Amino acid sequence: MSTNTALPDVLDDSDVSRRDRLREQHGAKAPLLALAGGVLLLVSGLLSWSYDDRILGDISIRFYPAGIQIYAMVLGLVAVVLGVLLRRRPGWLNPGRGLAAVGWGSLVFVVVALVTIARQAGGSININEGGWVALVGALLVFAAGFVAQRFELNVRTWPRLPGWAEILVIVVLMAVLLFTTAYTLGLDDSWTFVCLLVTLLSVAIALVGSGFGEYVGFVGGNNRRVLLLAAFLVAFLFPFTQDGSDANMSIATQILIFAATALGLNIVVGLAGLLDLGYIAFLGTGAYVGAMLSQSTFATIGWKPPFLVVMLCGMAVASTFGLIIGSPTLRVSGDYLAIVTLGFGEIFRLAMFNLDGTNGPDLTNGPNGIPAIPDLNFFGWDFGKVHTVAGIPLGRFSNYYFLLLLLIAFVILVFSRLNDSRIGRGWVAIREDERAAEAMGVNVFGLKLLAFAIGAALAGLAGTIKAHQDTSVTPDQYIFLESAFLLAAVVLGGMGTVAGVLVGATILKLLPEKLRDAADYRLLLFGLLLVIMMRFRPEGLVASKRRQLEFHEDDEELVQLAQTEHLEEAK
Amino acid sequence: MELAQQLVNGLTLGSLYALIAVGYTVVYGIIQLINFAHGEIFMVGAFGALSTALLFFRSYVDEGQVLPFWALPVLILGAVAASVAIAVLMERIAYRPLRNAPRLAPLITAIGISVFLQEAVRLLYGKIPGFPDAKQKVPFPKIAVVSGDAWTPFGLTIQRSTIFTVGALVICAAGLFYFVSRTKTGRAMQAVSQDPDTARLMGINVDRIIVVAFVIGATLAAIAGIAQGLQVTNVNFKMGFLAGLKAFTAAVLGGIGNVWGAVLGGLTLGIVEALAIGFIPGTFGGSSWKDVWAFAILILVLVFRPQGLLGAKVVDRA
Amino acid sequence: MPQRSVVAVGASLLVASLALTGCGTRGGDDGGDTGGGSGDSKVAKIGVIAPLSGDLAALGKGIEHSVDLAIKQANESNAIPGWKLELAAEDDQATPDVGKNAATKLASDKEVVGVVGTLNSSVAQSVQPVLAAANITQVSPANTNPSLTQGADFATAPKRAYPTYFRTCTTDSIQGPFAARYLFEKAGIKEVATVHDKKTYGQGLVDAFTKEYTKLGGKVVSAQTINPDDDKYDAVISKIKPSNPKAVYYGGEFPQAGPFSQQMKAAGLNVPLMGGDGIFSGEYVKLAGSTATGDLATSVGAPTDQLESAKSFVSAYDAAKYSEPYEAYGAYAYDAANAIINALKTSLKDADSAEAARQATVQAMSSVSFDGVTGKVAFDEYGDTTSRVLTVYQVKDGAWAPVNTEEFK
Amino acid sequence: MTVTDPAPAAHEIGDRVVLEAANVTMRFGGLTAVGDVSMRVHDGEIVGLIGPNGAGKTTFFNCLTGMYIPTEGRVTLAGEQLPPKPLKVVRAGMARTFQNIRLFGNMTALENVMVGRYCRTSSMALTSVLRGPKFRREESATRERAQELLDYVGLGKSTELLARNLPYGDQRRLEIARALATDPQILLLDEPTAGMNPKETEETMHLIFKIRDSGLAVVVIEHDMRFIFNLCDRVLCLVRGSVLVEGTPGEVQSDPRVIEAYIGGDDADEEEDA
Amino acid sequence: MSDILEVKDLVVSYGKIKAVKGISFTVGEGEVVSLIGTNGAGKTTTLRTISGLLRPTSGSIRFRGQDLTKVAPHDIVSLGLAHSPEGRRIFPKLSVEENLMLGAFSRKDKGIRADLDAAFELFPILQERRAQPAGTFSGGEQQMLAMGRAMMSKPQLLMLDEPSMGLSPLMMKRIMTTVTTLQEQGTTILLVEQNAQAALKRATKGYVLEVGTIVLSGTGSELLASDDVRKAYLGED
Repeated sequence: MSTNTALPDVLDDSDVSRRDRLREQHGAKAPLLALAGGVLLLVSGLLSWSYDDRILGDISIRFYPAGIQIYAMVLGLVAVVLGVLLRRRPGWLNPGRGLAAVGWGSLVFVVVALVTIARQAGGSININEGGWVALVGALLVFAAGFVAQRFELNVRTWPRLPGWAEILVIVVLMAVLLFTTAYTLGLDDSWTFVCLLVTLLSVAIALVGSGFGEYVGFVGGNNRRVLLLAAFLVAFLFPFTQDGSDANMSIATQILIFAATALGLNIVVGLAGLLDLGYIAFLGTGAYVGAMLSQSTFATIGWKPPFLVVMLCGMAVASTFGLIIGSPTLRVSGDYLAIVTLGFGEIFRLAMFNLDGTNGPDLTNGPNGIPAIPDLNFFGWDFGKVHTVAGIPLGRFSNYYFLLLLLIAFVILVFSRLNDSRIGRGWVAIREDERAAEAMGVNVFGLKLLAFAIGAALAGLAGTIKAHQDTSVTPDQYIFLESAFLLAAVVLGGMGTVAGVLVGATILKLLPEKLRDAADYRLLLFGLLLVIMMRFRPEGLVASKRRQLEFHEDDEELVQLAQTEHLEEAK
Repeated sequence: MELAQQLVNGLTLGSLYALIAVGYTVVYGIIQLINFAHGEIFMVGAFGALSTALLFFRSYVDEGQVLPFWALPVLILGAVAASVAIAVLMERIAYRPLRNAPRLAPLITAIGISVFLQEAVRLLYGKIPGFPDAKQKVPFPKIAVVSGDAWTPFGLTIQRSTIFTVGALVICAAGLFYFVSRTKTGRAMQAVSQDPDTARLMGINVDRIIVVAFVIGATLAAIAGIAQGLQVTNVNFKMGFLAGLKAFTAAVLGGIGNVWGAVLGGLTLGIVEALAIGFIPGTFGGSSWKDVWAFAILILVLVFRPQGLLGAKVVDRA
Repeated sequence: MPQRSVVAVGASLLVASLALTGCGTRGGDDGGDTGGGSGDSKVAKIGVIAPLSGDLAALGKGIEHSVDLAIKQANESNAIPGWKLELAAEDDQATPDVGKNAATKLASDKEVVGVVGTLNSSVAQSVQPVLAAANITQVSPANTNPSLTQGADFATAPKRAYPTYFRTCTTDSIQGPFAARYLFEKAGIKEVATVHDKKTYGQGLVDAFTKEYTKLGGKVVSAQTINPDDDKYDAVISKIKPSNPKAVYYGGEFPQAGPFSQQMKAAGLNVPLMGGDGIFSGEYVKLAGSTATGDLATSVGAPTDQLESAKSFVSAYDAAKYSEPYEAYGAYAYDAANAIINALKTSLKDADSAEAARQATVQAMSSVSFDGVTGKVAFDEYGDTTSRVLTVYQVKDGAWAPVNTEEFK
Repeated sequence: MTVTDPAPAAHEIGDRVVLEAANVTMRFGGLTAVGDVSMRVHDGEIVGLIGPNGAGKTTFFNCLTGMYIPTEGRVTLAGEQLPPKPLKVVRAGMARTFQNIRLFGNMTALENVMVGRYCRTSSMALTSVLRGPKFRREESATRERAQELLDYVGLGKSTELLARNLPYGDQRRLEIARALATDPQILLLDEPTAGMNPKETEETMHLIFKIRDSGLAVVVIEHDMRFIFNLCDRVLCLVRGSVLVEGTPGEVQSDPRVIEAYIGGDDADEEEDA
Repeated sequence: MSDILEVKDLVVSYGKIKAVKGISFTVGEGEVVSLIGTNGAGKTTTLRTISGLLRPTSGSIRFRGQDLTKVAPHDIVSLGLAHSPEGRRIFPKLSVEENLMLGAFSRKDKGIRADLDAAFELFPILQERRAQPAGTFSGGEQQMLAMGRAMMSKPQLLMLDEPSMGLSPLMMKRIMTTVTTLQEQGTTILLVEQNAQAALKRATKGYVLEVGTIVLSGTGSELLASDDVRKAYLGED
């Protein structure tokens, strides 16, 4: 008989992968590689990339960086900074992971840029020295990222700055965000846009991966209100960066409406776990209510109340529909619920399509919809007119943008406060285990209905504004694909989170607008994107803590802690 | 008389739904996956048949002639090959890695695949040399015996394509019945649907059985694709969406996971639609409301019988 | 650190050498980019809003190319001295939302003075207010919904909806009655069934047709609708067949009409199908197959190969070697662009900038009048075309052949 | 044969009948899962339910907790007839745990217990969004009470761990804490020690005693004879849906009918298996 | 006695969490080997890894000298290794006979009928109800079916995971008696049990698992006599 002593060998890793060995052997060279690559990228920004001055902006000139030359320099700068940091090995950063992101990003960026130049100018002969220098730089940074060693983050050593400094960090960050957004949206050329996107994405991943992100989160956590305020201030200031142009504002308003609706859906899907495939119908309900009660000469109802009343009506009607659709959930669950909601969504669209007087009462003008909905007018502030504030003209869509900003603030408030309350806990409990929730005294039926009603009300509210903003309402705006897009926004961004849904909605609405060169292929790419996302990051871009744990069993530290305790108890 | 006529119409429509619905139900029964992209498998089947006709019967097609009857089995083979290939690829590349993912992930993937396949056919089909542009409807060739003038026994109009569709359903259903209940693989399928892990312990290759399920679904969908092509004399890249949606509805109506439920659900749905067009009086009748009635029936059935007409207990994986 | 100094030396050498080889300043937006030519000319843009991707891209591309052709010809002939015209095409994906974005983008571009578009009436509804707010002239080659020009109560109390909106195509309220008269008077058919797809175009067509047809004394024996998403029309055909119509009047477009005709005849209902310009397309004949022979369609204007102006358009279009054909609405788009160009001849003459000329362009539109590809181009007080020449075509030997051209009164 | 340890410390069994099941019958189609079962539970009393598999113990449990509506008979809690809805049953003061643990796996231990407080709190959507003083008071009271209960069952340190990452025994205890959060008068435990080692089983026994001593009535289903006979004041043995024997642990374990139908023959060879 | 199964340094992880942390044990021809331990000790994980349902992070599993770690689960069955899973897991909608025949799925020889009769002989109640859907059975009957089904593959090694779980004491005894019977008929058995007493009494060899590690091993009677075992697993002070 033998007794083995059991030691919790949690850190013992007998299977070191080849990559780990590589890192051990060559890790020391990473800082140098990064520095060299970074400097090359910086230099490349000063060089000419192309003989042709019509490609990707104008990048044929030396010592006067523009467009993608600047992006290359930004990437180079980040690589240099991370390289220096890697050498110093601060405990509160993990520059290795950051370098990996910058490496990948630079490589993709340079390759996209060079291929574009070659393709548009007709051959790689048109690439100037800058492009090649950048390619070498990117390869070096990539190699650096590949071999750089990773460190464990030690969050406790984060330097705690004085309050004003932390606020300054937030303000600077937000200013950068504002500038970048304005700049990004100002781009017209699809491929420059792609290059910028790659740059931004890799810089963002680098910052998050190397621990800056967590640091910002930490600072933000210390100053929650400031962060929120700053975020809204940035959003508020955005129209002022547009110099009177309404083109981007038009897209921005659509993003906001889409995001507000998606947040409503997030209550139903993300919190209560009820899969709704017909959600666009609630936005449609709101829009139709808004249209029918508007001043439009096509409106089918004589009553024309002030807009505040219309908003309330939109919410009320939508949430009533929500209750009607929600009530079968008492009996139907899981995948069956999905098809019921899908059915209701189709019924809504078909009903709007048909209620034109020939098939049923005349409510919606059928497929023609209700056009010519006039602009809103709040106490003399005509949303259709250009108003000049601080010397900057703000057009029609800017006006709606401000209104929608209020709307989304309201939606976020409702979402996050409900999430963190008795109601929210009830929803999550239902999502986790409906029967157990019921047995614990959670009013399952009531809460499910509430989720549908509140989600629908928020979408309905957004709809009433959408009707005026779009100036017309037609049934073909509310097809199943739109519901799928909403669901995709929620899932791509990250279920159950606010930030995720905002990101998801922005991506889904912005990309097709900016990638007009690939317009015909945008749905194809969208389909592919969905498949790839689900394969590699099913929890979405911004995962809520809870969801992340659900998708990837990463809770190692805690579990080990628990197991060790358990082991001790058993002894 | 009109009732009988509309019943015939409903039966035709229903048989088509049923053929597609079986694919949803078989796959769901095994891995509880709503394969939203199954409608596209049906569409690919139709295009597979069209491609076969273009490749092997080019001269007939170009001159607008009717294909000989013996072309039918060749077209069926072509359609099945295309559908099965896409279905198996889809399972292998997109679904298999998600086998243990939460429910929403495969659903979103399925929507993604659905959009992708539609767009791929729309954009790329015409780029294949010799094939027509598929951005709009493409005429489907006619085949002797199963295309042509309708039969009119007792004043009824029965299209030849109707006979093909209903006949295909009967043959496929009988074959499926024999396969599931009499063969070893069929029994293994039942085992996998009840408990995949334990089925593995019995020596059943679960991955293979799942592929078999996709193959069965794709085969029936491909035949449905031909039936649709014969009935409406054209195919288009969007045809899978609505048909798929209806077939999925039919599968749920019958009780998803149950093969006979899918057949029953499909027939019910088809007949409800036809009767709604023909017999609901007043302004809420006619073809513009038929889909509303179809969905309304579905919701009613689910509210009073949540597991569908023939379904077993609801599997709730929410 | 030897390595570091090597890098430093290398980098400085590189920088120094480049400093010698290349230097210069980045040109601004207004400098030398135009690549020579008439450097002093001002630019005015004509926009296009049409579906350049998606299902209807073929039609949209046809519109875009036709407008491009008109602009090129105007520039070549130096139609507006001192000004160079440019094309600014935007995709609306046949979706109101996207169309609105496109319109906003064009409206923000100070050089845009006029827009040709849209294809779809539903998109027009969301584009109209945006362009109207910016005083940009909009000429649609394809919108047929009467309410776009004459307001919600177009039948009873017509009222101009947007002063900036015009169109070169006729409305449903002319095509429908024209078809009704042909069927009743020329073809001698007294009993028809009507079918439409409930869309703005189809329903409008059938409504106008029915009104005229019953006024003439004809009988509509069955009135049905189909769902444009459907592929199969058995049930609807079963409802029509017992009423024994002598023809079927179809309001809608060829993707549904073709299969409808085919299925109708397969089910033993062997009567001609008639439709509007929505089915006047080669695709219709392909989809309807051999049994389509005898089917009828109306279309606006005289047949293109009978008009001198049309012939030159066709040959110029072919010569320009566009990748897509001009399709159903190319000719109207060409006329629409020329209408704007004609108006610009007046409005741009003394204008300082394109933006300043917007209002004047809108005003000049009302006096535009010239012989276009589709007939005489001029606009009435609502912005509708004054041209009322229409043609009936019939399928013969697998192609459309004109049978009757007439002015509608 | 006897497996009873020395009797636990004497305690008071109240006079009040907390739970009474009268002639409860439950049929599924033709199958009678529970037939005419009656049971009374007093304040501070622990009643055990034993019986072979398929004897209807869990079905009976579900009848008590409102998951099933009994075909015949009625269940009263403190004199009030129970409405057959789990929600209302919980409100009336009955809480339960599950045979196969059903925690909210992706919520923390604390959140799990806070869900248990759901039926004793009242803030609704509007108040949750407005966050008045009343809401804040209720929220912090809920949090405090939940933490208190976690401490009570010995999980005070695991507050922020996700429930599914807790060790098995802790999950069972968390389920009990969650049930206690509903302020029950009676606690129903379905196989609370399944899968536990003897040490954990014993800890659970002491936890149940502690709960009993605070005045609650407890009903336990178990297969572990040692556990049940040591724990309970009274034991019901169900066989084929009806009560075979009811009595003190001593009476039940020596009843020949129970031995024959459930515990098994007294042959020495197999004795120690139980 | 030659070793039919040899597990060496087996590590199994769920994601990054190690459930089994490097255990080694052997099963000899004709033996009954018991793995005991509490829930979460890694017993079931070990069995599932042996039968291929889980893939080990490292370590080796040799069955008659052949490494199983790269063999697909359905092929492992035909090598002669049967696994009756925890919770019985019979196919509820299939009849008893169909369940048993699925047990013989991987076999292609002619002896299946005879083995079916042998299973019925071992559990006569199954023969009585051969056409009934298995889902209508009680726990004990299902356990018999599960064991019978596992025997249908004619295994050289039978792995039983918690056969007594959730069973009444009476039924538990019956099942345990069957284990003895099977051993006497010459089947090698790897038995995973929480009921340490019953499992160790029949075991030729036993291993005690705690949190993924083997902490004790020895013959069944040695372990039964061990103070540690008596304290921790038999509830004796």
